[in-house]
Amino acid sequence: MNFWGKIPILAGVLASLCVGWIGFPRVIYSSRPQPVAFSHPVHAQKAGMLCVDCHAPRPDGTYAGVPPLSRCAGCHTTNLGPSAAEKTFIAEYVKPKREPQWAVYARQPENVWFSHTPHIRIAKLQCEECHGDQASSGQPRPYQEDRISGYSRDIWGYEAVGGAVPGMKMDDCIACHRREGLAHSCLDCHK
Amino acid sequence: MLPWNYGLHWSIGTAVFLGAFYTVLVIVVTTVISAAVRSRRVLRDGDADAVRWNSDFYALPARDRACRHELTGEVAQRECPNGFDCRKCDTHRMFLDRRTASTPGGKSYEGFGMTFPLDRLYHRGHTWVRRERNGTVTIGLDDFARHLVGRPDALDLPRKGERLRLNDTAWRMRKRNIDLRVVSPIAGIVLETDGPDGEWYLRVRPEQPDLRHLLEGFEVQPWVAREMERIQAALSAWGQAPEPGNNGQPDIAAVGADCPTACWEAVCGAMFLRP
Amino acid sequence: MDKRFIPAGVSRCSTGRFLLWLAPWAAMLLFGLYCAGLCLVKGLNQTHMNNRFAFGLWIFLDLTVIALGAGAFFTGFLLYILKRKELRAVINSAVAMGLMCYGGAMAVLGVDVGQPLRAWFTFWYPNVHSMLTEVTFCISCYLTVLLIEYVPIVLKNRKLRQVPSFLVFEHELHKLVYVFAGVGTFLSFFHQGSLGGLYGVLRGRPFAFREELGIWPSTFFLFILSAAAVGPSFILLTTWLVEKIARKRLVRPQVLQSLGRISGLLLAAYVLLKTVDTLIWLGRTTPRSGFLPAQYYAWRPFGVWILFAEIALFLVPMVILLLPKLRARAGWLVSAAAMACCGVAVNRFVLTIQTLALPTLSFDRFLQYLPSWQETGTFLAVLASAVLVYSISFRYFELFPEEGDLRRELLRAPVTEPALAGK
Amino acid sequence: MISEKKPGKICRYGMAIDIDKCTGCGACVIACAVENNVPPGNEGATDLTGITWLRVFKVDNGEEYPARQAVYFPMMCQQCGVETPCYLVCPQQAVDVDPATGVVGQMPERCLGCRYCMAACPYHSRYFNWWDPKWPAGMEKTLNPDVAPRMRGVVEKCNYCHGRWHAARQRAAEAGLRDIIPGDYAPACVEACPAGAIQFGDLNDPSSAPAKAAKDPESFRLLVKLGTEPKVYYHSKREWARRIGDPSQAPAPKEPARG
Amino acid sequence: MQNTRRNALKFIGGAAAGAVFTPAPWRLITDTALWSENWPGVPRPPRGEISARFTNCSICPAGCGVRARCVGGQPVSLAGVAGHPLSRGGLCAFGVAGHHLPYCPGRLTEGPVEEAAGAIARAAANCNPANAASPLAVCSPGETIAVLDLRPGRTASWTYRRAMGAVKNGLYLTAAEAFSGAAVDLAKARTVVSLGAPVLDGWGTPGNVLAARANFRLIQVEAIESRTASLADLWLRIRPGSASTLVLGIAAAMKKGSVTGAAAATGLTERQITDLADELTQHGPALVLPGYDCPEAWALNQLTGGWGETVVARQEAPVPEHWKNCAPVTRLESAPDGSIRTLIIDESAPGDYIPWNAIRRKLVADNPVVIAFAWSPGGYRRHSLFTLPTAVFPETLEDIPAATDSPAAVFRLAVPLVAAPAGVVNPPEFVAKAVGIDASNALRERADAIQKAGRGVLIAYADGRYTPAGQVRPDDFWKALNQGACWMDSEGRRTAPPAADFAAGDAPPADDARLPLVAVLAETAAATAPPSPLMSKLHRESNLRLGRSRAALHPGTARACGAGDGGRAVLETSLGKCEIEVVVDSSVPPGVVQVAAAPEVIDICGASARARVAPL
Repeated sequence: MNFWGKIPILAGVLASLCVGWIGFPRVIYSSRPQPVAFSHPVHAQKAGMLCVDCHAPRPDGTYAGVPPLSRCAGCHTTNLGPSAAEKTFIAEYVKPKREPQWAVYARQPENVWFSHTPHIRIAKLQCEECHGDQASSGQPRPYQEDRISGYSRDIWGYEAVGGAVPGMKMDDCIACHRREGLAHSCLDCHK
Repeated sequence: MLPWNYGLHWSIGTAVFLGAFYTVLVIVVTTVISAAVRSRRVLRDGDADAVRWNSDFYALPARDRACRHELTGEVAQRECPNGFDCRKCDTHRMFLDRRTASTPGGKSYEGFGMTFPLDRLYHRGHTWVRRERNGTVTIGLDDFARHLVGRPDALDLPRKGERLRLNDTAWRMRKRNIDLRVVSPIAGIVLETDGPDGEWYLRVRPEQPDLRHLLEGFEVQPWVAREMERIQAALSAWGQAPEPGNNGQPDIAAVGADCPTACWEAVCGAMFLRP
Repeated sequence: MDKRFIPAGVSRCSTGRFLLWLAPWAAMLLFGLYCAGLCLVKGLNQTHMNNRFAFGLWIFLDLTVIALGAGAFFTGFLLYILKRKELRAVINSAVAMGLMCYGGAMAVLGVDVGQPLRAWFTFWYPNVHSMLTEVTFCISCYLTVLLIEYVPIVLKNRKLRQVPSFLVFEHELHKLVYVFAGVGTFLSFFHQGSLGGLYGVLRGRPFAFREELGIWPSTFFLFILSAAAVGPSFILLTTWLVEKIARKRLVRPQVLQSLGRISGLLLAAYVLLKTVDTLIWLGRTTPRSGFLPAQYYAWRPFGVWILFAEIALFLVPMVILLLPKLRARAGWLVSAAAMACCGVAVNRFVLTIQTLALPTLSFDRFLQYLPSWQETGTFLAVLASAVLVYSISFRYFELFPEEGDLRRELLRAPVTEPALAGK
Repeated sequence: MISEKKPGKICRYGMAIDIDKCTGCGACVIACAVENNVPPGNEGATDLTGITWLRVFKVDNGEEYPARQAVYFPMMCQQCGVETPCYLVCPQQAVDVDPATGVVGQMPERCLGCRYCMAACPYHSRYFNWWDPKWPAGMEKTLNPDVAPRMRGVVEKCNYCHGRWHAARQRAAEAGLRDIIPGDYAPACVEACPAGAIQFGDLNDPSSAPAKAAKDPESFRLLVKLGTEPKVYYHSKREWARRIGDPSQAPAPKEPARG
Repeated sequence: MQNTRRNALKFIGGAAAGAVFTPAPWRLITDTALWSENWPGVPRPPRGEISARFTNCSICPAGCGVRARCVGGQPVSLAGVAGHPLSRGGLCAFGVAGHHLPYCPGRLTEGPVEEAAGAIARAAANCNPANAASPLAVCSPGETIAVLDLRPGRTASWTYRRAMGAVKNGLYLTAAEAFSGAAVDLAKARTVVSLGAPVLDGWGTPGNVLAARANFRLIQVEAIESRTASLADLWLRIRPGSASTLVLGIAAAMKKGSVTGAAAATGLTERQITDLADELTQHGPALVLPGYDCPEAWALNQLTGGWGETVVARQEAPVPEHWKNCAPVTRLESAPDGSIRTLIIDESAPGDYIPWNAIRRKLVADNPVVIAFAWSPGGYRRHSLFTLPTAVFPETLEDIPAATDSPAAVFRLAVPLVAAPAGVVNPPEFVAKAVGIDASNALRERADAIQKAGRGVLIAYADGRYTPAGQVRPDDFWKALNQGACWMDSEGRRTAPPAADFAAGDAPPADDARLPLVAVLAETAAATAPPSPLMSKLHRESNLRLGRSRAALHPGTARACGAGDGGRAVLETSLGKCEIEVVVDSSVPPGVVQVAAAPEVIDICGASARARVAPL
């Protein structure tokens, strides 16, 4: 077969490479913005707050979840800044007392039993080690969800979100648990 | 299945099991690939038709593969192992040595209302080859074929300069909307083409002068006789029988003329060595 | 109209008649596909299987069909490895049969599992200690091999072979077919065996549990042997059937007889070993696990008769097939083959259905199970598709290479005696 | 087992069930279903297609009145310790035995639904989801967040209320411990039994109820001769009841017992 | 043309080959597998703060202490309260799934509230001489308006009595056993003879019974092999419906009289009866427990000497003085037939279900007004003009009277763990309002009265602390009760309840050729209210209990009736028929059809009746 005969084949290969590597990853995830343009740095630097001020664990060490509106309303009774985001936040959430529907990047599948307690109390892990450096994330990135499986993109791990998080895929958990010699059976972490 | 898969821990069992699995996989894949590669090579070398003739030849019923020396009665029963290419056949050479100088049975052989001039050599596919003075040869259809087919409605002759291969398609004839392939008796380059009206169909420069694989002289008569048997067998398969012609012998032309198409096609196939 | 596709030198019925023959099977296939669809969409509650009868009709028939399909690998083995040339006459048909059997079995398994979407987990996270893993791997590999072996048969079709590349590829592939025969034999030995192991390892089911020879329970080897023994019988039987249905002579009687003889010899070996195994099981294995053999047969309808039926269905055909005089008679030969096939079916039935029906806990009860129409329908689909594909293959491909020669011979000297009349 | 070094205590959780105390009230069965998000039986579900991780069998001595007596056998997964049948046969590692607890775990998300494990289980204590799990409107609110509901077409079974084990581990971690506090973890059936017939503990701990039961001549295990080392010990003072548990001495059952 | 097709094929081939080297196909395979983890139909359990809350189970009169595990306030599982003085950490199957009741299919949430209120008010007004001149006067003299209380002794019962007291011709009816004041003390008993009472199967307070079980010898006198019978130390199988006769027989035996008649009627030997009598007198303290069909068996305890010992008079928890002038407690039987014009039935807190014909007899013949308060459609709804939806455990705020086996008075609340749906009514308040009294605060008033009386102790479930009621401030007392606690009266000196008489019970049903079988009620515990849907685990997904609308037959009997296991059939008695599913069970005595108690069944069978089973 001469060179010209090969052209269609090469074209085919090229086409599917483009589709598979460029098109597909865009299509497979649905993306939606966070309800509020929340800025960690502003709170950390301007307001000089600490992580635990909002993300305080419960007495038993379990994670209390994203802080409720009441926590925000503590300060944000009126516009604290000139930004439009601030205005809309006050207008749409604080005034009508409407809880923002935050999308949690790290939300694990239903069959995962995860408790922050042992990871904080015993393993003494820092938030960043799993959640990545959120404190410097100026604008919250849009929440991406796999259209078919319905799972957050973040739990697909490091490679999936280009290094935004260290990785929350099962392999990532397992890697650490193996290092610590804590991986005994599936039901260690599954429920 | 892959070493880095979660939950895979190595043990003798795992090693043996997966080892066997992958071995099987490799064997199967390589075999298929090698088959593909080899067939590509064959296609590139243009030996496809050799392959075809080969499988065709062996697909022929045993009786159709009878050796020419069986026809002449020199040997009781022998099937040709070489696809009718006697040039590479030692048995043939042996018989030739045994023969006293080939006695041409006259100028031509007349039988069953057909004429087979003996100045030319015959191929089992009912073509003849005649040496011309200028070292070229001419190829034509023998009487048997001409009677059976009659005058073709259309012809598909090779272009000048095209290369003929032995036992490959020499040309195609269309009759009764059926495509008939004529087996090429020799290999060579096409110089000229003519048609049914002319004396010959093709003028060819042969690749090698050796034409020993073709029937000649006194071999023609028993061959034609055998062909008559074959055609009768073929006909009777279709519940037909060749009606006798004027001289009381079966009339091929009649067969060509008035037996039903399907039957006729089958018969042609058999006679042109196209199973 | 489809004459161009029909192999040269053979005669086939008119297209109309052929379609008429296909119609009912096609209808059956459609119905079966509907049933399978129900099971896939609505779930397995459509079947009459339950927590105790975890396996039902499907697994039983899969085991049987695969045992019979062993004809494919074993004929290939005899022809290409042991060079039993006469079997060339049936090899193509055998391959086709094997393809039907294995393809069907796999298809049904796809419906039988609760989560077909996860089927690939078995390959990705295999538990190599599980017999089912072995089965899955081997069968899927062997199915591929069968498909490859089937390709030349298709490419040899009169019309297709006019495409040079097809012709040549077929030619080259056929040269290497002995490799596939070898691989197929290897794979088949293993999955036939592991299908037996499937039940032999069930420590929790003393009725099926067998002690291990090496790493496999005895049923592993018995299944290989029984499959090898019955496979030729099945080919014999089907060939005869096709001859009767198509009203043609397809092979020389000697071929069928030699198939019968091989079958007979292997049956003899099987009966011997099976007897030994059964005695060991009754005398040692079962009592050790705290069960009295008597209580297995205390339940209607599974009395001791089923044990004897199984034995008889192997013993009788064995005798017939080993006696040249009887073997030479078509009637005897065929009925013996049929019996052997039934024998293997009963054997598989006992191991699947009876095993599950028997209680293990002393206060538990004996269970009966009848397949639902959805289950039955799904299996009919397999049957129908097999018939369809085989019929089409028979019409357009050379399943019986000697058919043409036989026909010419007949034409030359019309033989009047029935196709299988011996010499 | 995945990791070689295993810090922390190695337990072999087991049960001791006094069938003389059991009145067959079924509280354990219901508590089990509530704890583990087992849906109510789909219409059409029978005792053969329903899901009861824990099931109570009524067994009578086969006599006629007045000699007639009955006992109740609570049957859950017996957590076979060696040659665990289901674990060995699962083709894709959806079953595993936790070396740290001895609990036989089933992973519904890994399960293919081939049901080979059910054929392998001598106690019939594995259940297949023949239907999609369905709860009456509003009742999903009452599901236990510590246990993931299963989907149709997979096998499930008792795992000694693994959700509770997780919770206990978390409570331990709260106190900075790796091992759970003894007595802090017990399955729902143990907690629910109003007669206190079911006791739970670590067979490695000689003071635990099951460990004691293992030495008690009046205790027995079901089908122990199969050699799978089940971890559930039954206890009865009644000889006939004990014989029931060991088929090698029991005659073939006279009539189907209600279960 | 030929050529373009070739190229197309080449392109496709190339694309296929290339695709293998992209993540797409692999990711799709993975994702479809993941999708099967949470495809439509698999619910997601809601997450939230996990907390423990305490209450008392009001499904049956036992009122066991309950610890509820709540997620975001919603109870997800119930368990007993360890160390509870009565229930001792026990909780029955029905209680364990109590938090499912609000979600039972068919639960009632709306009803003709105004109409019902109007009807009551009108009836009350009309029966009141003050406005006899009212044009609406439909209430001819002697006709009454009545409340039928299925679980007497509650604060609600007091409210009804007050309401009926405020109305002339107002009646407060109960179906309670003859001696509502009486309680038994199992701890004292050495021998317990139960005449068909489901002692080990939900009778009294299960936890308490099982705790005492080891200390007494249980003799079960019953026609069928109930759970209790099969587990009892001795089971005496009598003829169905002959319990009352046996009672008289035993009494006779104790007085050394003849037991021949009793033996003949019950099918026991004279020896068995005399032995039973001896057991009662010699292995005391003994306790005789009446079954569903022979309340008069109480009286036997007077002969055994258990009277005042194992059977004691329980004084009721204090009530506010001003409640005392109210309608007296009238037993349904003693109400004159055909006298009730307007009947209000409160089945929101299920107790004993009374066969409808027993009630109907008391109603006026011409279109009486029956108003039922119910949360489920199963009960008297079929017979009533208006049915008003009510809350159900654990939505209700109500008190639970002391159980039969609690010698001391108790006061505990079933506090709401989840909000009741809009549109449900609170029966006592509703009735009170209709007749013009305010009872919205009754529970609090009662609590205060109890606290003021200063007797007894308050047991808090959260910490298990006992505090003398006198030392608690009224508000704290109320608060504690609402957080899950139990007030328990201090045991005063034991007093015997008023003497009981041997009312000759109804004779065993006479033979009847048309009705060859005898229907006997089984599973009488918590029979009236539909249980949690999860109960299918006990009666459909296993055969532990006899499911609703199922009837068990002996194989022989079934064959005789031509009924097969699992087949549908019609159960017919002299009072009517209902459809049932047949269960063939060798443990059922021949000639008996063992029916799971349910309103429609009780309506036609009562305690036991002649019956026939005909397959559909």
